Amino acid sequence: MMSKIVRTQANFLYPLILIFGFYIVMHGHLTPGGGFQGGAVIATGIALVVVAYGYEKIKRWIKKTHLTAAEGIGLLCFIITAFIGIGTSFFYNFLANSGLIFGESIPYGINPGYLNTAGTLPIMNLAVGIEVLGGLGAIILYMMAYGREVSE
Amino acid sequence: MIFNLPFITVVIVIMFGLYAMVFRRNLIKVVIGLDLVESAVNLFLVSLGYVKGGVAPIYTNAPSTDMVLPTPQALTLTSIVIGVATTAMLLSFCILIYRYYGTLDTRKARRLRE
Amino acid sequence: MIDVWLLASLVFVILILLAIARVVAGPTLADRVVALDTINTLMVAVMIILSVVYSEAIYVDIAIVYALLSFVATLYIARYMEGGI
Amino acid sequence: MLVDYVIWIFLGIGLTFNTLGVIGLLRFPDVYTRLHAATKATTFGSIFTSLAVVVLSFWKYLAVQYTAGLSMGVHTIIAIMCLLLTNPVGAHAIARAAHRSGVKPKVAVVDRLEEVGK
Amino acid sequence: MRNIAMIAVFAILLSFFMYIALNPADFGYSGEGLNFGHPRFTDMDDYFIHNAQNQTASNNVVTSIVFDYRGFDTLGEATVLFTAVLGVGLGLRMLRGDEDDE
Amino acid sequence: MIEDIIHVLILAGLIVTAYLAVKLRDLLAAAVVLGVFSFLLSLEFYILQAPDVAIAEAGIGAGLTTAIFVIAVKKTARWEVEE
Repeated sequence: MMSKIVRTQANFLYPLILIFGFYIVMHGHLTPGGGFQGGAVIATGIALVVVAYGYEKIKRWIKKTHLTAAEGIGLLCFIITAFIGIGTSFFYNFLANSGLIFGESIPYGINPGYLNTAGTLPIMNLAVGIEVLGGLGAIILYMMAYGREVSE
Repeated sequence: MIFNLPFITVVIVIMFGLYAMVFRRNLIKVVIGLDLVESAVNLFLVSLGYVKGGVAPIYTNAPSTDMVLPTPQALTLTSIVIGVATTAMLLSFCILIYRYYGTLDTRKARRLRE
Repeated sequence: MIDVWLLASLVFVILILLAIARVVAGPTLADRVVALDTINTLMVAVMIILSVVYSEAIYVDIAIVYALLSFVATLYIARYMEGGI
Repeated sequence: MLVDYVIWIFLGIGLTFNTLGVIGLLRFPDVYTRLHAATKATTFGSIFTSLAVVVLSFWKYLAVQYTAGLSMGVHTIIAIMCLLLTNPVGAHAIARAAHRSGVKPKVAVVDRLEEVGK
Repeated sequence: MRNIAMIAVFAILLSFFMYIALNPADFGYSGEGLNFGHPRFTDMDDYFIHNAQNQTASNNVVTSIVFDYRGFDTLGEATVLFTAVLGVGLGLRMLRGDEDDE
Repeated sequence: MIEDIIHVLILAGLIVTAYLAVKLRDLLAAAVVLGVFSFLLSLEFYILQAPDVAIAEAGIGAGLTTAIFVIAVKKTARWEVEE
């Protein structure tokens, strides 16, 4: 556990990192970013909380099984979203320009960008974001948990 | 003007990484060398797709439509995440070896087993 | 007008190289970490300035990611130096 | 034009303070004085260079109708806020860890933190 | 003896890499070459840049390549990440730590 | 012109930090130098107009890789002993 200043600042900064990571994930088709980057940002937030509070307190709030479950769920969602378009081909973007959710079309050329476009890409971004968040956070927690100094 | 300097940098960094992987006997140093080689390959891929005067391949508020090549960037993106996963796995193996043998030196660890 | 920003970014890159000189020479670990923290701050500034040079508004996101995340490494090393993780 | 002068003044202040901070990082004798110079001066200077970017982007949005200027200015303000939040805490953590790991101040006469710690 | 052999291997590798980096125009291609700033193969990238906005309605071309055109790469990457996390967990669980994981 | 000078300076910094990461005996200092290498690499990606890769390198290389290295050094030995 680090000093009180660091803990207070971690309390304040962790929601900010969460919100910014979600922004990066959901705007992956408009601005630089996407599933990998947003997931890595949120996993670094988990690493911040772990180092500020110490593993002994953190293991009641963030469990490793939840993170690995999030990883599996993200991978499963990704594969299912890829399988829905199997009528044409694997990874077919069936929602683009269809008018449904995320289905608006955009003009050709330079434009300011709209959130409600790009078909299945935001859904896949979300799935991959959940997967990378779970994976990297689980790596940090596993490496903090095991291999401690055991009293022989 | 700037000729081939990024490629030369890639070559030098790869040679440093190979030196660390071959001649150093500490296992964490070997992992550091592997990380250096992987970063150099990423730099090689991205600098291969650079076009002089191009902008990033994103149409949102772009200043022009003369863009750099997007495919190497996409491949590099997957390569980075794979790199951090393999680095974590190798470091966890380092922890295991240290716990079983009491050392990170490759020769000593190999000699202790026999 | 553009030349002013490019010159400013050149000065920043030279300052980053000077901070790397402290990383090379630093006798203890704490000196190297101080130089790392300085390089973080300078990197955020030079990224914001280069977004004006390339006239791309979306590049500022990278600077925000740097400002939010790069001090986590500093915290880890400080925690190591306090003794215990 | 007035905006150009404002931007030049901001850039000049920022570059001056950043240069002073890095010179202090190179020239000072021990960890704590280096930390003092580097963190305070470079944070101040980086805030001023970023303020120059904010002024330029808002001026472009208002005068030239450059539509991306608004988002650029707002994001730059967010970056400044993040810098203000994270930088002092990192400096505090480094100083505390250095003191606990046994790095002594070089020319200090009195060390209050060690007296309290005893 | 072993060191000398290693140094020879390093010298050969370094000269080979440097030959590729310094004199790229002759490397397996007779044309404009592999010069920095003048890439060679641009047909696929031109197709992506010009058609990505119509076909996937996405402004970011890199995202449309990662998740749509070359989705199999991303699938393999996700599998590698999953396997790596599995390896870290299983490997470190072999240590008898003082772990009370319910 | 000035862009090329910036380019050359960043590449020189990359070479220096890579050499230092291989040379240093203190593994924790090597991890710090590897973090600086990652920062410079991200700036290089930025200048080569690849913002997606720059964000990924910033998030992963700057934060997570250094953290993992520090944890691994803590669980093992800090100094690289010769012989």
